[in-house]
Amino acid sequence: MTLLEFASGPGLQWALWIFVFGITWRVVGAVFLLSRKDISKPRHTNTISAGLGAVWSRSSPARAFEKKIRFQHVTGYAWHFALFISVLFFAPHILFFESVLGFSWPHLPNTIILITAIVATAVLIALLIRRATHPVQRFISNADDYISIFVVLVPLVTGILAFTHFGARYETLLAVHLLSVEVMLIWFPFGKLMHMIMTIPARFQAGTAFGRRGVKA
Amino acid sequence: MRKDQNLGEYLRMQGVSRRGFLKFCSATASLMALPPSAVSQVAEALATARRPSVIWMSFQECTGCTESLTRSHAPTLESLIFDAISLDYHHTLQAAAGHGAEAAREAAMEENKGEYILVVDGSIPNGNNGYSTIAGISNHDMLIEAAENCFAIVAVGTCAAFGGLPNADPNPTGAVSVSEIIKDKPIINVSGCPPIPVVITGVLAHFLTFGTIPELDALGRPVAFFGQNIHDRCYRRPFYERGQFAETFDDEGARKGWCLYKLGCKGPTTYNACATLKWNQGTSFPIQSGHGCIGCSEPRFWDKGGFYDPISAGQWGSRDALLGAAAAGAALGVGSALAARARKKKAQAAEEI
Amino acid sequence: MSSLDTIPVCTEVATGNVEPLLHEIRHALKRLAEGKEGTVIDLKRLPLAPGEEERIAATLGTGEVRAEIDALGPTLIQETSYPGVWLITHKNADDVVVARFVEVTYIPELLRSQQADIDAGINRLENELKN
Amino acid sequence: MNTEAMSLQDFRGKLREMSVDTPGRDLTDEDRVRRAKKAFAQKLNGHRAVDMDTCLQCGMCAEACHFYEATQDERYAPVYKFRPLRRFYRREMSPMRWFYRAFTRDITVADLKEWQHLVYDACTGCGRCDMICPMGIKISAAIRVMRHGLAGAGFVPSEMRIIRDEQRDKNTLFGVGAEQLRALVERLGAQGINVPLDREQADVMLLTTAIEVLLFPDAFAATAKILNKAGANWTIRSDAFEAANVGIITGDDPTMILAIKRIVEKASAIGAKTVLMPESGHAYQTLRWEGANEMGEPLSFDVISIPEFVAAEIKAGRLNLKTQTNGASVTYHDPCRLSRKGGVTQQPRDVLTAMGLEVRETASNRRENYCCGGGCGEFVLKSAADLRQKAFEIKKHEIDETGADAVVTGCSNCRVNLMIGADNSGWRTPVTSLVETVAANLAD
Repeated sequence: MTLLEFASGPGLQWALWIFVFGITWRVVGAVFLLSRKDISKPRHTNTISAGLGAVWSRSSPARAFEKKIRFQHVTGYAWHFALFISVLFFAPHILFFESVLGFSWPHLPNTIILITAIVATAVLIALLIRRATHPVQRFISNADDYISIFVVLVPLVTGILAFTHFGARYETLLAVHLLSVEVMLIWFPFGKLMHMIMTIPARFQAGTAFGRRGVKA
Repeated sequence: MRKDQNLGEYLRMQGVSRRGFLKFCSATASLMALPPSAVSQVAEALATARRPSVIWMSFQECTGCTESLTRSHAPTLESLIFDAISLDYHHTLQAAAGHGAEAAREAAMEENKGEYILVVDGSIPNGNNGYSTIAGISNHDMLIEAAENCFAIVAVGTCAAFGGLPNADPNPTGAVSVSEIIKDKPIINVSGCPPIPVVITGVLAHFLTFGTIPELDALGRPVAFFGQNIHDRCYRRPFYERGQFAETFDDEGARKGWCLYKLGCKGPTTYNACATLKWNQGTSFPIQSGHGCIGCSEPRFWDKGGFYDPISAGQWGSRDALLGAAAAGAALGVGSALAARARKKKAQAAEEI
Repeated sequence: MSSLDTIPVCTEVATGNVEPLLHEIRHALKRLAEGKEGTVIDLKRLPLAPGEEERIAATLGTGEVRAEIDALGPTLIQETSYPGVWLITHKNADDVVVARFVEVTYIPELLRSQQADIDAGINRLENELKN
Repeated sequence: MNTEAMSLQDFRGKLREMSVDTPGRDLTDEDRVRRAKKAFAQKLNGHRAVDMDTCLQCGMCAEACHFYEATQDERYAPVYKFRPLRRFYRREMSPMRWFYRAFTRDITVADLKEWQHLVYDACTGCGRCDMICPMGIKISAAIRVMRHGLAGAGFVPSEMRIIRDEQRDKNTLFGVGAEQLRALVERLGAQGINVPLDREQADVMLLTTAIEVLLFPDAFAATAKILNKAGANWTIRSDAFEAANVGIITGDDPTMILAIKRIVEKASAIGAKTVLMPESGHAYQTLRWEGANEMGEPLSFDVISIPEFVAAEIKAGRLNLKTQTNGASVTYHDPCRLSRKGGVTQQPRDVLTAMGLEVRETASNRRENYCCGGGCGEFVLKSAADLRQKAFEIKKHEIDETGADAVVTGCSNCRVNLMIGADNSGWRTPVTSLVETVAANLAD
């Protein structure tokens, strides 16, 4: 069995099992730690729309805060957009998803993907540097913060190398790329990459809690 | 051609002029993937080259490799090189058969002890030797015997090089490659199913010219021919870069000659010279004719998933297994949450001021 | 049965190798003009799309000299419209192209009569005269 | 009006007296950690679990915190202030506790001691960080759980401990009990302001706070005048008038529940339809949003803050105000627990504009408003004095930027803190209360 066969076969399967297992474990575990129902008299009763509103409104900072967190605001958007374009609109990635989902969608030209991947990598490195140097971020950071950056950074770098056939044979680079994605998938449920799943429920619960008090979250 | 003649003398006897010889050398240098500046070196070496003795053995094979080499019905450059070697034994091509043929082989081996080149096509059954025998001798034993005094072995075709189709799961005959049996001789793997004929002759030309083993890659293949992957040298590469792919074999993209990546082309992971040397006298190669590369020069290409599955497709495992993982995660999540809630209840019940 | 030539080949494909090759020829020609050595480029070693070899030949055009050598099959030597740039096509006895070169030189080596052939010719002429 | 009030200086002296190094509860270190964990376990729920599991450690919350902004001390990043809770959650309550336990340090007494400063001195629970968090995490709620843990472990600062014990054991605050209220009511009666004390039946039950009785009797008088003017059927009970809840401030459940219970039971007994909260942010938050949950059943009455009441009465035409024509401008300081934690932001502004006042907003306002710097009982802590003053400077700067003639607020705690800050820095912008402003502009 070659490295590539392992990476695209059993390696991928185990990573996916751990990924799915871990996510359900953590989400179900958190949700089942139910809270008592709030029986105070609500000011507004349409908490669902307040919750959804928060999911949307927390995507950008309130006016009073915008200036202070502009760096994170801008890099946050640049990072996520560049990452999602690179992940979701690169033709070979779409083929990868198609092999499990059974459907596909249009892809973007490779040159655009290369640019977005480089942008994503550069922004992530900038965020890593900030985390290591900004007084607050450096102070509050723990291993998870660095591991989570690392396990996302490596697939990006190996992906760019595989795409440009730089440094080693394509199949080796592809295998390393897949393996690095698998490491990311395995880490995903245990670290803060889970925010990809948790962001919407967390914002939603904030929106409903604020909403029933008549406060826009 | 007499055995003590060198190639230069032989060609002159055939009425080939110096000019013709130079032409032959240019073409040979091109064949060996040498730069044009190496022509004079090639000419000098070839003029004085001794014709090597070659013993060709076919084991578990389909004769496709031999077909590839001899498909031409008129004399060509390759056949000229063939003429220049002394092909002392080739079961498929020789007229002789049975004990006479085996006697000729043994004689050639004895006469050229330590100098002959052993060419092997086909894999070797390594479990039950009875699967393939010649004149009552098993392939395994014949290979060991022939290899003992050879100068080097050329494993022609993916079967001899890597086990080939006979080695495909579940490998009923226990087929293995030459390199899994012979460990103490230089082995040059000329893989491909079949290999490009000019690559076979190119390797022989290298022996003829330099009398040495060419530079090999990690899989024992000559770097001159297997150093780059198909994808890197493919004329359709610009479509890949632009993200223009044929989605089916009969769509507009296919007609326009777009990249076949999505149709399972294995070009990016296949190392061979098809994209430059091409086939059928340089006419075309699979991708040019509209079909993706199947990766036939790579080990185990037959067991690496479907020919029409894109390289980037992963084996995700069954849906049930994923659902099982989710169910297990959910069960653990519920369990852990219930335990935590019990703890919370206990804390709330404990009255302590 | 139709011959290969009658099957239409899609020629809008481009590897992007044609232009660099033409630049390489330009540089080689300059070097030659400066009195330095000539250059030989093996067209078979470059990945070229169907039709690109023809495009190169068409771009180079045909010049004044055209020679055909009959040795181990025909070889066509064509000076291109750029003096000093020669297109050499080796074919085997089957008329199949076995190698194709662009040679940047004053006169391709292959056109010169070769010393060994001259020696053999002298021998033959002397034998002829003896009889 | 000119009701006898304690001077601010005297009040500050009283607070200073409470800063004593009395030994708290005599507990072993193990006991303290165990009790802290018990309190954490009681207070952790699904919401906090999702919060803990979602935090990205992006540190943006620091940018919303006045204490961080004023000091640039990274320990004051709000996310850091609930770090022990997060560690506890990860080790003992989270779904993946078996995994995290291997990597997460247990909490120690040293941690609890360190965090006493971070969650009592360096956090007013204002929740401004809750508004910046891109994940919508209620950071202030997590820090409140921290206070519960520290209270359980016996790490409440002495000043807060003293007033908590006073409220729990004597039902007085700063020595203000039924007697002191009765005396005030009598003084007001002498001035012609009728306060229907201790009626057995009333639609509206008014609450007040010890701070008002001591420092701002004018505000109490103003409230009474407004209620009378609006023709409300109201009372105030000498046995259940205290709106402030030191239990919720310190993180002490028994005291919190006891204080809520006193009010709820009395309001039910007199058949009140409405409990009217005085100008006190935390008191409103406690009864309005926690009351029913802590009592375990819906309240039999509505809880309404004074700005809501006034705005509603004006709208209903029961209250007519004089319209100022002198072009006076004010800025409204949103008490955090009324605005971003209570949803009462528009009503006070409506009331002010109804009086013809120009309301000039501070750069950060409404739900993004800066805290006065001393909320959640923080203003009683001597150890927080410097920090509080620095945070106040931010507020002061924003108010100065508006150029308004005066600051109006709807919370006596905010008012005290702004006044202390002004006192320290020689700031001259008048700080006044919404009810007093309304009472001064009642139309005949």
